Amino acid sequence: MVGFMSSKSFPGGIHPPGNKKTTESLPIEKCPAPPSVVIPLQQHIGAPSKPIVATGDALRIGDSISESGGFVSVPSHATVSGTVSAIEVRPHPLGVKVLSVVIENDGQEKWRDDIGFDENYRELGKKEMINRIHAAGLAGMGGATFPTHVKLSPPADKKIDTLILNGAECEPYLTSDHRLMLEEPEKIVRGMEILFKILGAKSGAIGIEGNKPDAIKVMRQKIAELGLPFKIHALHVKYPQGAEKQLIKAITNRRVPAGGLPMDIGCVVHNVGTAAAVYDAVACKRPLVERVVTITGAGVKTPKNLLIPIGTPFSHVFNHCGGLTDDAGKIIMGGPMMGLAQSDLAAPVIKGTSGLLVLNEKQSRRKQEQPCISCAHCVDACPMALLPKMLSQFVKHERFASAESYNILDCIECGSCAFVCPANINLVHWIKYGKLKVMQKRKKAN
Amino acid sequence: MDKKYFVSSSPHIYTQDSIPKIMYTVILTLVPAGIGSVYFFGLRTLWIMAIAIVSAVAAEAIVQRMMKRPVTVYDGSAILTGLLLAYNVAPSVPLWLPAVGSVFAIAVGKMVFGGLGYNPMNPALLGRAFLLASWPAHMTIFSGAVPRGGTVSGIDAITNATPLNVLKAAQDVLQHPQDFSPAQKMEASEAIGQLYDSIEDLFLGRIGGCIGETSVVLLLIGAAFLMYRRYIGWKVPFTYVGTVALLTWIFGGADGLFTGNPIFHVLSGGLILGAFYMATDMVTSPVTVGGRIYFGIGCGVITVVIRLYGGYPEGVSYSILLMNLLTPLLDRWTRPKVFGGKKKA
Amino acid sequence: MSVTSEFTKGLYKQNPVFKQALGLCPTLAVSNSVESALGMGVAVTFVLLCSNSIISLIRKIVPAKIRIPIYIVVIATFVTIVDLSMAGFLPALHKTLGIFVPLIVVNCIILGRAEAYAGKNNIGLSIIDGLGMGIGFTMALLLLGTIREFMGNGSFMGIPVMGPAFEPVLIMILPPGAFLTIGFVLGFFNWLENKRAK
Amino acid sequence: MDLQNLLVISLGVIFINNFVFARFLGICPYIGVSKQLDSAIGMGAAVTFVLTLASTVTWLIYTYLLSPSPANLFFKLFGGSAPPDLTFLKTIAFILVIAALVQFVEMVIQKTSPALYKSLGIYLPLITTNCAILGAALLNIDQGYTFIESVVHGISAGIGFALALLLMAGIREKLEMAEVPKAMKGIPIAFIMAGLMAIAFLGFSGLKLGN
Amino acid sequence: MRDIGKLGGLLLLITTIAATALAGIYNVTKPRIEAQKALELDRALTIALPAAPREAIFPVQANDDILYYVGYKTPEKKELIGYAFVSHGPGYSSLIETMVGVDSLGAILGMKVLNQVETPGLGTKVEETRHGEGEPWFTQQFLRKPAGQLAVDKDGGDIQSITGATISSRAVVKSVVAAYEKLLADRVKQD
Repeated sequence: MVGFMSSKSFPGGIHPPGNKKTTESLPIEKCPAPPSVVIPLQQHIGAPSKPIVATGDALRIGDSISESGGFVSVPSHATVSGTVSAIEVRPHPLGVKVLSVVIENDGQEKWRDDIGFDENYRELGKKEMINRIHAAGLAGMGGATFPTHVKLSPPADKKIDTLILNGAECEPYLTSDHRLMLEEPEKIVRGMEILFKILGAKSGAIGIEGNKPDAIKVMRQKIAELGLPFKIHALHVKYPQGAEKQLIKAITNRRVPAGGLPMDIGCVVHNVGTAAAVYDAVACKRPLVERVVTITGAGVKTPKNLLIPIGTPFSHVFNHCGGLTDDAGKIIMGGPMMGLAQSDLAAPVIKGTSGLLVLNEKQSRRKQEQPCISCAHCVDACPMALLPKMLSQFVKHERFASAESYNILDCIECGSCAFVCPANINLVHWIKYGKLKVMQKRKKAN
Repeated sequence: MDKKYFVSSSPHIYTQDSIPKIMYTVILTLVPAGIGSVYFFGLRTLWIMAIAIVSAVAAEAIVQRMMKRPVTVYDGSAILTGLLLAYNVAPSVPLWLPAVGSVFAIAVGKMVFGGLGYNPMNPALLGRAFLLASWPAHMTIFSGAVPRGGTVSGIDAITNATPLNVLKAAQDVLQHPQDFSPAQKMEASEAIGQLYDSIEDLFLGRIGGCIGETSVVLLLIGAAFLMYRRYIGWKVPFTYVGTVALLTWIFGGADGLFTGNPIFHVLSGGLILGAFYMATDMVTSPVTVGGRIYFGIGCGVITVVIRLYGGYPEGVSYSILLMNLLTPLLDRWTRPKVFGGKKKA
Repeated sequence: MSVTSEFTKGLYKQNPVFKQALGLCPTLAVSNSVESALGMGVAVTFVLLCSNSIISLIRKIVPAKIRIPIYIVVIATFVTIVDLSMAGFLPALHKTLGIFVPLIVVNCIILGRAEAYAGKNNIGLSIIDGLGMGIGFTMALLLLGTIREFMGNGSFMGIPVMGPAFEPVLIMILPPGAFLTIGFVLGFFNWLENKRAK
Repeated sequence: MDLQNLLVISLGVIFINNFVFARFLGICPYIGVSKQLDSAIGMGAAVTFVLTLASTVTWLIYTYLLSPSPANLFFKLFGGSAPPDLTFLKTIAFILVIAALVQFVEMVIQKTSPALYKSLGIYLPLITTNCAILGAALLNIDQGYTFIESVVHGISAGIGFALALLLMAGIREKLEMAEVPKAMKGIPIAFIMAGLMAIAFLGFSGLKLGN
Repeated sequence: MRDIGKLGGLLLLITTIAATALAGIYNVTKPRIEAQKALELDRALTIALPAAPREAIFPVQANDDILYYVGYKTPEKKELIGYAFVSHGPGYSSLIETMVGVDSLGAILGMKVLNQVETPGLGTKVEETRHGEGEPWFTQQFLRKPAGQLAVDKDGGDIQSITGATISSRAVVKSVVAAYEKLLADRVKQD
């Protein structure tokens, strides 16, 4: 099942404990909508969207509440039916306050009328398909939240030959993609078929880590059943197998050049969740109003995989999971390796929320930082072949030029180095700071 | 929202490893060789180890106090330095010698540079080189170690000259035939023959030498565990030992090229101790993959040069110290190419 | 600018070895015994005195462009005088100091004083400056020489002072001992300075 | 020509009697210009170059002008009678030659290769008072080296110096980021490091290069 | 350009003054230096051949090189006492030079180390005089031993080598043996 290191893997990487057992066999449940949702107008990378509703407006599920603020931008939609009670800045998972539309739920669950299965969706033109994807407000659901339609419109000189679906889900604890593959394989594969057509790719592959044999089996069967030319790759279980560049390397053995994009070497990668949403968007004209989120960790009383309306505050989600334990210490949106620690439970689930992880106090405490002993574990772990030890030291001593020449900007912030560091140095923290400084310097120079 | 939650940047989970854990694991894996030395050389070795460790720890604590920095002797690094220093002296040294060596190793080899992690060279080996330069007589004589009542092993002869000393003397005779009588030459050839037949003794440690370096088998047991725990990699020790084997095979023989005895050279002296426990010292060896390989090869080349042509019978400690000096440059010159290579403009 | 301060500045405040890090090669090379340290110190002081006075005398007739070569010639002359006299009258010391006697020529203290002081001041002051610097240099050498000979040989000026039980720290009279000693002595002076600054 | 002999001289002065670690020559630039690797490379190259030139020229001057040997050019001038012994002038002659040489090299490099001048030029004036240069010239005479031996000795001494400088620069760049006690920062720690390096270089002592 | 000529001339003038001054000093010190050298030789020869007065020791030369010295009881070359020769061998870090005197049968009469730069505290012990003793102990043990058959204890001989400095000890012994053999060969040629 598990592929050979050379063909189905990448250099570097680590093996953190998976901790997926808790939720991997729990079917996706629907989370009841909260009394009110808070929908931030910035849930994606790029320009924020602009509100098109006003306080007091009545909305149905799926109604647009904002329009794109530029090419790299997507609209947002109402995720409950009810009335707009406020348009104001509200807490956002990124830790900043962002302009959001607050909708009071009337409990009617009324949908927009024009949503429904379109039998002829496969005959649609490329352009119309992309339009529907854009209109549905799709942004990458793996966590990076890059607007999906942008990735589907490569410049003319970039020929895309390979489409890759990312089902690796290498972050520990998270099982949302895993459950989705088990429960909605048809949506995913059909969605992939749409993406494949739009891109005009020659080959398509789905990468799934070898620790999810059931998902690999189900997806294989579904592809065979639908008679599609896609391949399933069982990947080496290693973090960060799901990072874009590493995934491409494992599946195609091509390497994205430093500072480059997958399209530079003819590849496009989408998350499996995005593929399912693409199907909904194109075949049913259904906008992205809910997503699967894994709620797990020692600090959650009843861990679950939930289908949650976007905009649902974290506190509501946790209440539905039996609440948090008394020793809950840290709340993280996303996985433990790259997720963001949350200080305010009023922040809502957004399009990129793949999980909510609650660690207990013991797990949350950082151990005291000790001097670096040059053990080089970080160097061995770095999937980008950087020298995190040196980068962090350069940044600490404000030698940003050295850090730049040691390729600090190529860091993907996967956290592998900080995970393995026996001296408990938060290498990623230093490197992130260094990247910021280097970018500022570059901006100034321009 | 009355409860405050921890907020920090990612990642949020960490390895179970820690610096003390690494240090104490290394110390633990050195215990078999220590027990072996007590068996082979007598209880005196235990005293030497204890004195070296206590002096190292005390020196670190005192210097940290003087520098008004937190005292961190519990991380185990000073204990390890002391233990390795003890392993690198002869069983017959006066008891004040390891104490002085440990103090030098910690104070000058490590603390003046800022303590753990900042020392450019291996402190224990620096301590040894300091002792060797300061009191060569004590450091190069391997006799008189037999305590009253003999050793547990009951072997007395082994406390005499180390195999490499014998080899050096014998080869000296053979390389200058005009200066010696036929009887002396015969004797030298026989001595070399005997050495080459004593591979089993070398492997077990029934030979003269420094406290912790003699028993290859006990050292390898510990090293295997460290490799299993990934506290030491294969690159440095294997390239080091491999280079020594290859070069001694080519140049080590008295009858021309390719007549050397690599097995003898690999098993004798401090090579195994040095290659697995000191060349692999994290602080002072390169961090890059290429750097580690060159480091191992460099150690091997210098060791062989000193053993075959140098003023000392053994070159392991000097070779590692010299390569320590090269570590920053190796790291610089073997920087890995970023994943995917630079984008073409 | 009092005469006393011109003299004493070389002893500590501007000590050529400890404060200006000049003339390090001979400092390291001949400080393994008090005797050779003293010999070198006196030789350098002599050259410094002579070159400072001559250069101060001729400072007004020397064109700026060929100032340095002329200084070098003057210095080299006195160095050769020391070299020859030492070989004639103190052959044992001459042998111990070896090439470091002719190398006084490139001792940066001497050219440094010529450039920085004697070329700009009158002969009286230049002599005082040379004397101060020379004595400062000699004191530095003696300090290092005393430490190194005491620890490395258990003696002072060749006379054993530690008794037969003492096992000397040989490394102190070997090259590494020179570097380590001056490193720690410089560190000690820095520490004193920092303390005083507080 | 005895290649082995040249090898012995060369390796001897690089590793065993390294100018910095065993002979204490060129300590000022060694401590002064070893803070950064780039400048260490420049200084190392400049010193090696001048050392080679100076060894060559001073040997020729000593043998053909100063020493009263039959090779002396004055031998013929004086009609076969013994030329005067001018060896007592060697210090003054050597230092002037070296000073002139450094000036000359500086001018030539400046005219022919501005790029090289940019990287080496700033180190050249410092070299006149680098005792390694005069030291090598004097050692060549003291040890009675032949012409070829002197040249090899000069080059190798330069290589040995450059090696010591490079190693030191690599380490000092790293030490910049170490928590060295305040009083020891800078020159003191550089000396301690040099001492430890000299200890490591003791490993080469007694190396039998020839027979 | 005239400037350069002027400056060059001035420099030349100063150099000439300096050289002249030095020549004067040289002429003053030259006899002293030579006397010192002679004195050193005298001392060494007296130690090597204690029974021969200095004026009864004569060099044996080939061309300009002194091969060895012959010592008699009186300056009239009566009663041969023995020969003195300089031996040198590579030690640990330098060439070790010794002056050795032997009688006509090859037994060592006296010995003095002339030059060595061995490791301080180790190899330098070849000329160390222990506290309270008048003579260097290392060379003292050579006395009355046959110069042709010397060897250090480690090589089965009876010269006790210096602890930690076997190479230096061996270098002295071997150089003496070699130099003695050269002397013998030359004697044979002459007789």
